[in-house]
Amino acid sequence: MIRVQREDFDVGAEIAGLTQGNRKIGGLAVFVGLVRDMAGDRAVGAMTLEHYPGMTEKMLHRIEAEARARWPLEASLIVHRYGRLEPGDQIVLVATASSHRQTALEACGFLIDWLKTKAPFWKLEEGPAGAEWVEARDSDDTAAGRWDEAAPPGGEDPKAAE
Amino acid sequence: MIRVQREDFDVGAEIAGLTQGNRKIGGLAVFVGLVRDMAGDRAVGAMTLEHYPGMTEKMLHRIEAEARARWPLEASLIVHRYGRLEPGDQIVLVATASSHRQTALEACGFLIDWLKTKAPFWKLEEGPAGAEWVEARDSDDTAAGRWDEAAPPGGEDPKAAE
Amino acid sequence: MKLLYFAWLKTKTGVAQEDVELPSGVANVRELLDWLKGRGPGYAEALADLDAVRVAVNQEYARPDDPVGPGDEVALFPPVTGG
Amino acid sequence: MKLLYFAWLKTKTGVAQEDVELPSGVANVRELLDWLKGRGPGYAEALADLDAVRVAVNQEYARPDDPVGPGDEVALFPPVTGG
Repeated sequence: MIRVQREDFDVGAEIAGLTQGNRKIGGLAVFVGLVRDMAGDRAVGAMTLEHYPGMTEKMLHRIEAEARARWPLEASLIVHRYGRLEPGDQIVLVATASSHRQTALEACGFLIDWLKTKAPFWKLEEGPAGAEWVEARDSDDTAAGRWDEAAPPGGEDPKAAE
Repeated sequence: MIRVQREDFDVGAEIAGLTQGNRKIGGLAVFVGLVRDMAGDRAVGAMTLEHYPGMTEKMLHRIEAEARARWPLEASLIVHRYGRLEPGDQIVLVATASSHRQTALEACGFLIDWLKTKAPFWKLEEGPAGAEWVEARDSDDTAAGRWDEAAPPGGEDPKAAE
Repeated sequence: MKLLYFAWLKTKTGVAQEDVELPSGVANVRELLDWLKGRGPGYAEALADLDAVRVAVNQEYARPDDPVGPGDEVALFPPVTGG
Repeated sequence: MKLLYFAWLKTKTGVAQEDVELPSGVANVRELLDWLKGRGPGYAEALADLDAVRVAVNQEYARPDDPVGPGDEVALFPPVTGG
Protein backbone atom coordinates (compact mmCIF):
# COMPACT_ATOMS: atom_id res chain seq x y z
CA MET A 1 0.00 0.00 0.00
CA ILE A 2 1.23 3.50 -0.73
CA ARG A 3 0.01 6.95 0.25
CA VAL A 4 1.13 10.46 -0.60
CA GLN A 5 -0.25 13.05 1.78
CA ARG A 6 0.25 16.43 3.36
CA GLU A 7 -0.83 15.28 6.84
CA ASP A 8 1.41 13.66 9.43
CA PHE A 9 1.15 9.90 10.06
CA ASP A 10 0.99 7.85 13.26
CA VAL A 11 3.67 5.16 13.06
CA GLY A 12 2.09 3.00 15.76
CA ALA A 13 -1.33 3.05 14.11
CA GLU A 14 0.13 2.45 10.64
CA ILE A 15 2.07 -0.64 11.63
CA ALA A 16 -0.75 -1.98 13.79
CA GLY A 17 -3.00 -1.78 10.74
CA LEU A 18 -0.35 -3.45 8.62
CA THR A 19 0.17 -6.52 10.82
CA GLN A 20 -3.38 -6.80 12.19
CA GLY A 21 -4.67 -10.37 12.05
CA ASN A 22 -1.76 -11.76 10.03
CA ARG A 23 -0.21 -14.52 12.13
CA LYS A 24 2.34 -15.40 9.48
CA ILE A 25 4.33 -12.26 10.24
CA GLY A 26 7.47 -12.99 12.25
CA GLY A 27 9.32 -9.76 11.57
CA LEU A 28 8.36 -6.17 10.87
CA ALA A 29 10.93 -3.64 9.68
CA VAL A 30 10.19 0.06 9.71
CA PHE A 31 12.06 3.11 8.55
CA VAL A 32 10.98 6.65 9.36
CA GLY A 33 12.69 9.66 7.78
CA LEU A 34 12.63 12.88 9.77
CA VAL A 35 13.54 16.51 9.11
CA ARG A 36 16.88 17.42 10.69
CA ASP A 37 17.77 20.92 11.87
CA MET A 38 21.11 20.70 10.05
CA ALA A 39 22.00 19.81 6.47
CA GLY A 40 25.75 19.24 6.51
CA ASP A 41 26.93 22.34 8.38
CA ARG A 42 23.98 24.52 7.37
CA ALA A 43 21.12 25.21 9.80
CA VAL A 44 17.70 24.34 8.41
CA GLY A 45 14.66 26.20 9.70
CA ALA A 46 12.13 24.30 7.63
CA MET A 47 11.75 22.60 4.27
CA THR A 48 9.11 22.28 1.62
CA LEU A 49 8.66 19.02 -0.22
CA GLU A 50 7.45 19.42 -3.76
CA HIS A 51 6.28 16.42 -5.74
CA TYR A 52 4.82 15.44 -9.09
CA PRO A 53 1.24 14.34 -8.36
CA GLY A 54 0.34 11.29 -10.37
CA MET A 55 3.85 10.22 -11.22
CA THR A 56 4.72 10.04 -7.52
CA GLU A 57 1.98 7.52 -6.83
CA LYS A 58 2.85 5.59 -9.97
CA MET A 59 6.53 5.29 -9.00
CA LEU A 60 5.78 4.39 -5.39
CA HIS A 61 3.39 1.66 -6.55
CA ARG A 62 6.07 0.35 -8.87
CA ILE A 63 8.81 0.42 -6.22
CA GLU A 64 6.54 -1.44 -3.83
CA ALA A 65 5.65 -3.99 -6.52
CA GLU A 66 9.35 -4.52 -7.24
CA ALA A 67 10.03 -5.20 -3.55
CA ARG A 68 7.19 -7.71 -3.43
CA ALA A 69 8.49 -9.42 -6.55
CA ARG A 70 11.95 -9.75 -4.98
CA TRP A 71 10.99 -10.72 -1.42
CA PRO A 72 8.13 -12.80 0.01
CA LEU A 73 6.41 -10.06 2.00
CA GLU A 74 3.23 -10.46 4.00
CA ALA A 75 2.61 -6.71 3.99
CA SER A 76 4.23 -3.47 2.93
CA LEU A 77 3.52 0.23 3.24
CA ILE A 78 5.00 3.46 1.97
CA VAL A 79 3.67 6.80 3.24
CA HIS A 80 5.36 9.96 1.97
CA ARG A 81 4.44 13.50 2.91
CA TYR A 82 4.71 16.69 0.88
CA GLY A 83 4.35 20.38 1.76
CA ARG A 84 6.08 22.41 4.45
CA LEU A 85 7.82 20.50 7.23
CA GLU A 86 9.86 21.58 10.23
CA PRO A 87 12.79 19.95 12.02
CA GLY A 88 11.57 16.92 13.94
CA ASP A 89 8.64 16.35 11.55
CA GLN A 90 8.19 12.96 9.94
CA ILE A 91 8.73 12.84 6.16
CA VAL A 92 8.40 9.23 5.10
CA LEU A 93 7.41 5.86 6.49
CA VAL A 94 8.43 2.55 4.97
CA ALA A 95 7.30 -0.70 6.58
CA THR A 96 7.68 -4.31 5.50
CA ALA A 97 6.47 -7.48 7.17
CA SER A 98 7.53 -11.04 6.46
CA SER A 99 7.71 -14.42 8.12
CA HIS A 100 11.47 -13.90 8.48
CA ARG A 101 13.38 -10.94 9.81
CA GLN A 102 16.11 -10.73 7.16
CA THR A 103 13.47 -10.58 4.44
CA ALA A 104 11.68 -7.72 6.17
CA LEU A 105 14.91 -5.82 6.90
CA GLU A 106 16.29 -6.20 3.39
CA ALA A 107 13.04 -5.21 1.68
CA CYS A 108 12.75 -2.17 3.96
CA GLY A 109 16.27 -1.02 3.05
CA PHE A 110 15.55 -1.59 -0.62
CA LEU A 111 12.34 0.46 -0.53
CA ILE A 112 13.90 3.51 1.07
CA ASP A 113 16.99 3.35 -1.17
CA TRP A 114 14.93 3.11 -4.36
CA LEU A 115 12.41 5.66 -3.20
CA LYS A 116 15.21 8.17 -2.61
CA THR A 117 16.44 7.97 -6.20
CA LYS A 118 13.22 7.26 -8.13
CA ALA A 119 10.20 8.92 -6.52
CA PRO A 120 9.69 12.47 -7.84
CA PHE A 121 10.06 14.57 -4.70
CA TRP A 122 12.27 17.62 -4.27
CA LYS A 123 13.31 19.31 -1.05
CA LEU A 124 13.56 23.08 -0.74
CA GLU A 125 15.43 23.90 2.47
CA GLU A 126 15.06 27.23 4.25
CA GLY A 127 18.42 28.17 5.73
CA PRO A 128 19.96 31.38 7.07
CA ALA A 129 20.97 32.38 3.51
CA GLY A 130 17.51 31.77 2.09
CA ALA A 131 15.83 28.83 0.42
CA GLU A 132 17.90 26.30 -1.51
CA TRP A 133 16.92 23.25 -3.50
CA VAL A 134 18.65 20.22 -2.04
CA GLU A 135 21.08 18.55 -4.41
CA ALA A 136 20.85 14.85 -5.05
CA ARG A 137 23.69 12.92 -3.46
CA ASP A 138 25.90 10.41 -5.20
CA SER A 139 25.75 8.26 -2.07
CA ASP A 140 22.02 7.80 -2.67
CA ASP A 141 22.69 6.55 -6.19
CA THR A 142 25.30 4.20 -4.78
CA ALA A 143 22.89 2.93 -2.15
CA ALA A 144 20.16 2.36 -4.75
CA GLY A 145 22.68 0.75 -7.08
CA ARG A 146 23.44 -1.97 -4.52
CA TRP A 147 20.08 -3.50 -5.43
CA ASP A 148 20.66 -3.50 -9.18
CA GLU A 149 22.70 -6.69 -9.32
CA ALA A 150 19.86 -9.02 -8.44
CA ALA A 151 17.33 -7.99 -11.08
CA PRO A 152 17.88 -4.67 -12.81
CA PRO A 153 14.53 -2.98 -13.31
CA GLY A 154 15.68 -1.39 -16.56
CA GLY A 155 14.86 1.94 -18.05
CA GLU A 156 14.55 3.89 -14.84
CA ASP A 157 16.37 7.01 -13.76
CA PRO A 158 18.58 7.39 -16.81
CA LYS A 159 20.11 10.71 -17.63
CA ALA A 160 17.99 12.77 -19.96
CA ALA A 161 20.93 13.53 -22.17
CA GLU A 162 24.65 12.86 -22.24
CA MET B 1 18.32 1.90 26.60
CA ILE B 2 17.28 -1.67 27.20
CA ARG B 3 14.31 -3.27 28.96
CA VAL B 4 13.35 -6.87 29.72
CA GLN B 5 9.71 -7.20 30.63
CA ARG B 6 6.69 -9.48 30.71
CA GLU B 7 4.27 -6.75 29.50
CA ASP B 8 3.58 -5.82 25.90
CA PHE B 9 5.05 -2.61 24.46
CA ASP B 10 3.57 0.18 22.37
CA VAL B 11 5.81 0.69 19.33
CA GLY B 12 4.45 4.15 18.55
CA ALA B 13 4.97 5.39 22.11
CA GLU B 14 8.44 3.81 22.35
CA ILE B 15 9.76 5.44 19.21
CA ALA B 16 8.10 8.77 20.00
CA GLY B 17 9.95 8.73 23.31
CA LEU B 18 13.17 7.81 21.57
CA THR B 19 13.19 10.64 19.03
CA GLN B 20 11.43 13.29 21.14
CA GLY B 21 13.19 16.63 20.97
CA ASN B 22 16.25 15.39 19.09
CA ARG B 23 16.41 17.38 15.86
CA LYS B 24 19.59 15.70 14.73
CA ILE B 25 17.74 12.51 13.88
CA GLY B 26 17.23 12.05 10.15
CA GLY B 27 16.43 8.36 10.14
CA LEU B 28 14.82 5.92 12.54
CA ALA B 29 14.99 2.18 11.93
CA VAL B 30 12.78 -0.21 13.85
CA PHE B 31 12.49 -3.97 13.98
CA VAL B 32 9.65 -5.76 15.73
CA GLY B 33 9.68 -9.54 16.17
CA LEU B 34 6.28 -11.23 16.43
CA VAL B 35 5.05 -14.72 17.31
CA ARG B 36 4.02 -16.67 14.19
CA ASP B 37 1.39 -19.37 14.17
CA MET B 38 3.73 -21.68 12.27
CA ALA B 39 7.31 -22.78 12.91
CA GLY B 40 8.46 -24.37 9.69
CA ASP B 41 5.53 -26.71 8.94
CA ARG B 42 4.46 -27.09 12.57
CA ALA B 43 1.47 -25.20 13.98
CA VAL B 44 2.28 -23.16 17.08
CA GLY B 45 -0.46 -22.45 19.60
CA ALA B 46 1.67 -20.38 21.93
CA MET B 47 5.20 -20.10 23.21
CA THR B 48 6.93 -19.36 26.47
CA LEU B 49 10.09 -17.32 26.53
CA GLU B 50 12.45 -18.24 29.32
CA HIS B 51 15.43 -16.05 30.11
CA TYR B 52 18.33 -15.70 32.51
CA PRO B 53 17.52 -12.66 34.66
CA GLY B 54 20.60 -10.57 35.25
CA MET B 55 22.67 -11.99 32.43
CA THR B 56 19.98 -11.00 29.92
CA GLU B 57 20.17 -7.35 30.90
CA LYS B 58 23.96 -7.49 31.00
CA MET B 59 24.17 -8.92 27.48
CA LEU B 60 21.59 -6.52 26.05
CA HIS B 61 23.47 -3.56 27.54
CA ARG B 62 26.68 -4.88 26.01
CA ILE B 63 25.12 -5.45 22.59
CA GLU B 64 23.69 -1.94 22.62
CA ALA B 65 27.06 -0.51 23.68
CA GLU B 66 28.75 -2.38 20.85
CA ALA B 67 26.30 -0.89 18.32
CA ARG B 68 26.93 2.59 19.67
CA ALA B 69 30.69 2.05 19.46
CA ARG B 70 30.37 0.98 15.82
CA TRP B 71 27.83 3.53 14.57
CA PRO B 72 27.16 7.18 15.46
CA LEU B 73 23.67 6.75 16.88
CA GLU B 74 21.53 9.49 18.37
CA ALA B 75 19.35 7.00 20.22
CA SER B 76 18.82 3.27 20.58
CA LEU B 77 16.39 0.97 22.32
CA ILE B 78 15.98 -2.74 22.89
CA VAL B 79 12.84 -4.09 24.57
CA HIS B 80 12.52 -7.86 24.92
CA ARG B 81 9.61 -9.71 26.47
CA TYR B 82 9.57 -13.00 28.37
CA GLY B 83 6.76 -15.27 29.55
CA ARG B 84 3.89 -16.81 27.62
CA LEU B 85 3.08 -15.29 24.22
CA GLU B 86 0.54 -16.15 21.57
CA PRO B 87 0.65 -15.86 17.77
CA GLY B 88 0.48 -12.21 16.77
CA ASP B 89 2.05 -11.06 20.05
CA GLN B 90 5.09 -8.83 19.97
CA ILE B 91 8.34 -10.37 21.26
CA VAL B 92 11.08 -7.85 20.72
CA LEU B 93 11.58 -4.24 19.65
CA VAL B 94 14.84 -2.85 18.37
CA ALA B 95 15.05 0.81 17.36
CA THR B 96 17.98 2.95 16.28
CA ALA B 97 18.09 6.61 15.33
CA SER B 98 20.84 8.48 13.53
CA SER B 99 21.40 11.53 11.39
CA HIS B 100 21.68 9.22 8.37
CA ARG B 101 19.44 6.41 7.26
CA GLN B 102 22.08 3.80 6.41
CA THR B 103 23.58 4.17 9.86
CA ALA B 104 20.21 3.59 11.51
CA LEU B 105 19.33 0.64 9.24
CA GLU B 106 22.68 -1.09 9.65
CA ALA B 107 22.77 -0.67 13.42
CA CYS B 108 19.21 -1.99 13.67
CA GLY B 109 20.12 -5.11 11.68
CA PHE B 110 23.22 -5.59 13.78
CA LEU B 111 21.31 -5.36 17.06
CA ILE B 112 18.70 -7.95 16.14
CA ASP B 113 21.31 -10.32 14.66
CA TRP B 114 23.54 -10.16 17.72
CA LEU B 115 20.65 -10.30 20.14
CA LYS B 116 19.43 -13.53 18.50
CA THR B 117 22.72 -15.33 19.12
CA LYS B 118 23.93 -13.72 22.35
CA ALA B 119 21.04 -12.77 24.63
CA PRO B 120 20.05 -15.66 26.93
CA PHE B 121 16.46 -16.31 25.91
CA TRP B 122 14.94 -19.69 25.02
CA LYS B 123 11.66 -20.37 23.27
CA LEU B 124 9.42 -23.25 24.28
CA GLU B 125 6.82 -23.74 21.55
CA GLU B 126 3.48 -25.40 22.20
CA GLY B 127 2.54 -27.43 19.13
CA PRO B 128 0.03 -30.20 18.40
CA ALA B 129 2.57 -32.79 19.62
CA GLY B 130 3.27 -30.97 22.87
CA ALA B 131 5.85 -28.43 23.94
CA GLU B 132 9.26 -28.34 22.28
CA TRP B 133 12.31 -26.21 22.92
CA VAL B 134 13.17 -24.31 19.74
CA GLU B 135 16.55 -25.24 18.31
CA ALA B 136 19.05 -22.54 17.46
CA ARG B 137 19.46 -22.06 13.73
CA ASP B 138 22.75 -21.99 11.88
CA SER B 139 21.36 -19.16 9.77
CA ASP B 140 21.23 -16.99 12.89
CA ASP B 141 24.91 -17.66 13.58
CA THR B 142 25.66 -16.81 9.96
CA ALA B 143 23.70 -13.59 10.22
CA ALA B 144 25.46 -12.61 13.44
CA GLY B 145 28.82 -13.60 11.93
CA ARG B 146 28.40 -11.02 9.14
CA TRP B 147 29.18 -8.36 11.73
CA ASP B 148 32.36 -10.00 13.05
CA GLU B 149 34.69 -8.76 10.33
CA ALA B 150 34.60 -5.12 11.35
CA ALA B 151 35.56 -5.44 15.01
CA PRO B 152 35.33 -8.88 16.57
CA PRO B 153 34.01 -8.52 20.10
CA GLY B 154 36.03 -11.50 21.31
CA GLY B 155 35.21 -14.09 23.88
CA GLU B 156 31.48 -14.27 23.31
CA ASP B 157 29.31 -17.24 22.47
CA PRO B 158 32.08 -19.83 22.27
CA LYS B 159 31.26 -23.49 22.61
CA ALA B 160 31.55 -24.77 26.14
CA ALA B 161 33.58 -27.74 25.01
CA GLU B 162 34.86 -29.23 21.79
CA MET C 1 1.93 18.95 -25.56
CA LYS C 2 1.67 19.58 -21.85
CA LEU C 3 4.95 20.59 -20.21
CA LEU C 4 5.57 20.51 -16.46
CA TYR C 5 8.57 21.96 -14.58
CA PHE C 6 9.55 21.13 -11.02
CA ALA C 7 11.94 22.45 -8.38
CA TRP C 8 14.66 24.78 -9.76
CA LEU C 9 13.60 24.08 -13.35
CA LYS C 10 10.34 25.78 -12.48
CA THR C 11 12.19 28.66 -10.81
CA LYS C 12 14.52 29.20 -13.76
CA THR C 13 11.94 28.90 -16.53
CA GLY C 14 9.44 30.83 -14.45
CA VAL C 15 6.78 28.35 -15.53
CA ALA C 16 5.13 25.48 -13.62
CA GLN C 17 3.06 24.23 -16.50
CA GLU C 18 2.38 25.20 -20.10
CA ASP C 19 0.78 23.88 -23.26
CA VAL C 20 2.98 24.09 -26.32
CA GLU C 21 2.60 23.28 -29.97
CA LEU C 22 5.54 21.21 -31.17
CA PRO C 23 7.31 22.46 -34.28
CA SER C 24 8.02 19.88 -36.94
CA GLY C 25 11.36 18.19 -36.37
CA VAL C 26 10.74 17.64 -32.65
CA ALA C 27 10.04 13.95 -32.31
CA ASN C 28 12.09 12.80 -29.33
CA VAL C 29 13.27 13.98 -25.90
CA ARG C 30 16.62 15.29 -27.15
CA GLU C 31 14.99 17.36 -29.87
CA LEU C 32 12.42 18.67 -27.43
CA LEU C 33 15.12 19.86 -25.02
CA ASP C 34 17.08 21.50 -27.87
CA TRP C 35 14.00 23.34 -28.99
CA LEU C 36 13.07 24.42 -25.45
CA LYS C 37 16.54 25.90 -24.89
CA GLY C 38 15.86 28.39 -27.67
CA ARG C 39 12.64 29.67 -26.17
CA GLY C 40 14.28 32.31 -23.97
CA PRO C 41 17.06 33.02 -21.46
CA GLY C 42 15.20 31.32 -18.59
CA TYR C 43 14.88 28.11 -20.59
CA ALA C 44 18.47 28.33 -21.76
CA GLU C 45 19.67 28.67 -18.19
CA ALA C 46 17.43 25.90 -16.89
CA LEU C 47 18.65 23.52 -19.57
CA ALA C 48 22.30 24.58 -19.68
CA ASP C 49 23.47 21.42 -17.92
CA LEU C 50 21.42 18.49 -19.17
CA ASP C 51 23.24 16.13 -16.81
CA ALA C 52 21.22 17.79 -14.08
CA VAL C 53 17.88 17.40 -15.86
CA ARG C 54 15.55 14.42 -15.71
CA VAL C 55 12.69 13.97 -18.15
CA ALA C 56 9.48 12.01 -17.73
CA VAL C 57 7.12 11.34 -20.63
CA ASN C 58 3.62 10.49 -19.49
CA GLN C 59 4.96 10.01 -15.97
CA GLU C 60 7.66 7.53 -16.99
CA TYR C 61 11.37 8.31 -16.90
CA ALA C 62 12.53 8.86 -20.46
CA ARG C 63 15.84 8.75 -22.34
CA PRO C 64 17.08 11.20 -25.00
CA ASP C 65 15.97 8.96 -27.86
CA ASP C 66 12.51 8.24 -26.50
CA PRO C 67 9.75 9.63 -28.75
CA VAL C 68 7.50 12.54 -27.80
CA GLY C 69 4.29 13.63 -29.49
CA PRO C 70 1.58 16.31 -29.31
CA GLY C 71 -0.64 14.41 -26.84
CA ASP C 72 2.12 13.73 -24.32
CA GLU C 73 2.65 15.08 -20.83
CA VAL C 74 6.36 15.82 -20.47
CA ALA C 75 7.90 16.80 -17.15
CA LEU C 76 11.36 18.31 -16.58
CA PHE C 77 12.94 18.19 -13.17
CA PRO C 78 16.25 17.83 -11.30
CA PRO C 79 17.41 14.53 -9.78
CA VAL C 80 14.94 13.65 -7.05
CA THR C 81 15.66 14.31 -3.35
CA GLY C 82 12.75 12.77 -1.45
CA GLY C 83 12.73 10.20 1.32
CA MET D 1 29.06 -22.75 43.82
CA LYS D 2 25.65 -21.77 42.54
CA LEU D 3 24.53 -23.72 39.47
CA LEU D 4 21.68 -22.64 37.16
CA TYR D 5 20.06 -24.68 34.39
CA PHE D 6 17.86 -23.29 31.63
CA ALA D 7 15.54 -24.64 28.92
CA TRP D 8 16.00 -28.37 28.22
CA LEU D 9 19.04 -28.56 30.50
CA LYS D 10 16.67 -27.78 33.33
CA THR D 11 14.16 -30.37 32.09
CA LYS D 12 16.79 -33.11 31.79
CA THR D 13 18.60 -32.47 35.06
CA GLY D 14 15.29 -31.83 36.79
CA VAL D 15 16.91 -28.89 38.55
CA ALA D 16 16.57 -25.14 37.97
CA GLN D 17 19.13 -24.09 40.54
CA GLU D 18 21.34 -25.77 43.13
CA ASP D 19 24.26 -25.04 45.42
CA VAL D 20 27.10 -27.52 45.15
CA GLU D 21 30.40 -27.99 46.88
CA LEU D 22 33.16 -28.45 44.35
CA PRO D 23 35.40 -31.48 44.82
CA SER D 24 39.10 -30.89 44.57
CA GLY D 25 40.34 -31.24 41.00
CA VAL D 26 37.48 -29.13 39.57
CA ALA D 27 39.07 -25.82 38.68
CA ASN D 28 37.77 -24.98 35.20
CA VAL D 29 34.61 -25.28 33.07
CA ARG D 30 35.67 -28.54 31.41
CA GLU D 31 36.37 -30.21 34.74
CA LEU D 32 33.08 -28.92 36.13
CA LEU D 33 31.11 -30.44 33.25
CA ASP D 34 32.94 -33.75 33.56
CA TRP D 35 32.16 -33.89 37.25
CA LEU D 36 28.50 -32.93 36.74
CA LYS D 37 28.01 -35.74 34.20
CA GLY D 38 28.75 -38.26 36.93
CA ARG D 39 26.11 -36.93 39.31
CA GLY D 40 23.26 -39.03 37.87
CA PRO D 41 21.50 -40.17 34.70
CA GLY D 42 19.68 -36.83 34.24
CA TYR D 43 22.99 -34.95 34.31
CA ALA D 44 24.62 -37.50 32.04
CA GLU D 45 21.82 -37.11 29.51
CA ALA D 46 21.77 -33.32 29.73
CA LEU D 47 25.52 -33.15 29.17
CA ALA D 48 25.86 -35.99 26.64
CA ASP D 49 26.43 -33.56 23.73
CA LEU D 50 28.57 -30.70 24.94
CA ASP D 51 28.38 -29.05 21.52
CA ALA D 52 24.79 -28.21 22.46
CA VAL D 53 25.67 -26.75 25.85
CA ARG D 54 26.67 -23.18 26.60
CA VAL D 55 28.21 -22.15 29.89
CA ALA D 56 28.23 -18.77 31.58
CA VAL D 57 30.39 -18.03 34.61
CA ASN D 58 29.15 -15.06 36.61
CA GLN D 59 26.88 -14.16 33.70
CA GLU D 60 29.68 -14.12 31.12
CA TYR D 61 30.01 -16.69 28.35
CA ALA D 62 32.85 -19.02 29.29
CA ARG D 63 35.17 -21.43 27.47
CA PRO D 64 36.27 -24.90 28.58
CA ASP D 65 39.54 -23.63 30.02
CA ASP D 66 38.06 -20.72 31.93
CA PRO D 67 38.49 -21.10 35.71
CA VAL D 68 35.62 -21.72 38.12
CA GLY D 69 35.67 -21.42 41.91
CA PRO D 70 33.44 -21.90 44.92
CA GLY D 71 31.97 -18.39 44.89
CA ASP D 72 30.94 -18.45 41.24
CA GLU D 73 27.49 -18.50 39.66
CA VAL D 74 27.66 -20.95 36.76
CA ALA D 75 24.80 -21.34 34.29
CA LEU D 76 24.30 -24.16 31.78
CA PHE D 77 21.95 -23.70 28.85
CA PRO D 78 21.42 -24.54 25.18
CA PRO D 79 22.24 -22.10 22.36
CA VAL D 80 19.96 -19.12 22.75
CA THR D 81 16.79 -18.67 20.67
CA GLY D 82 15.43 -15.25 21.56
CA GLY D 83 14.62 -12.32 19.35
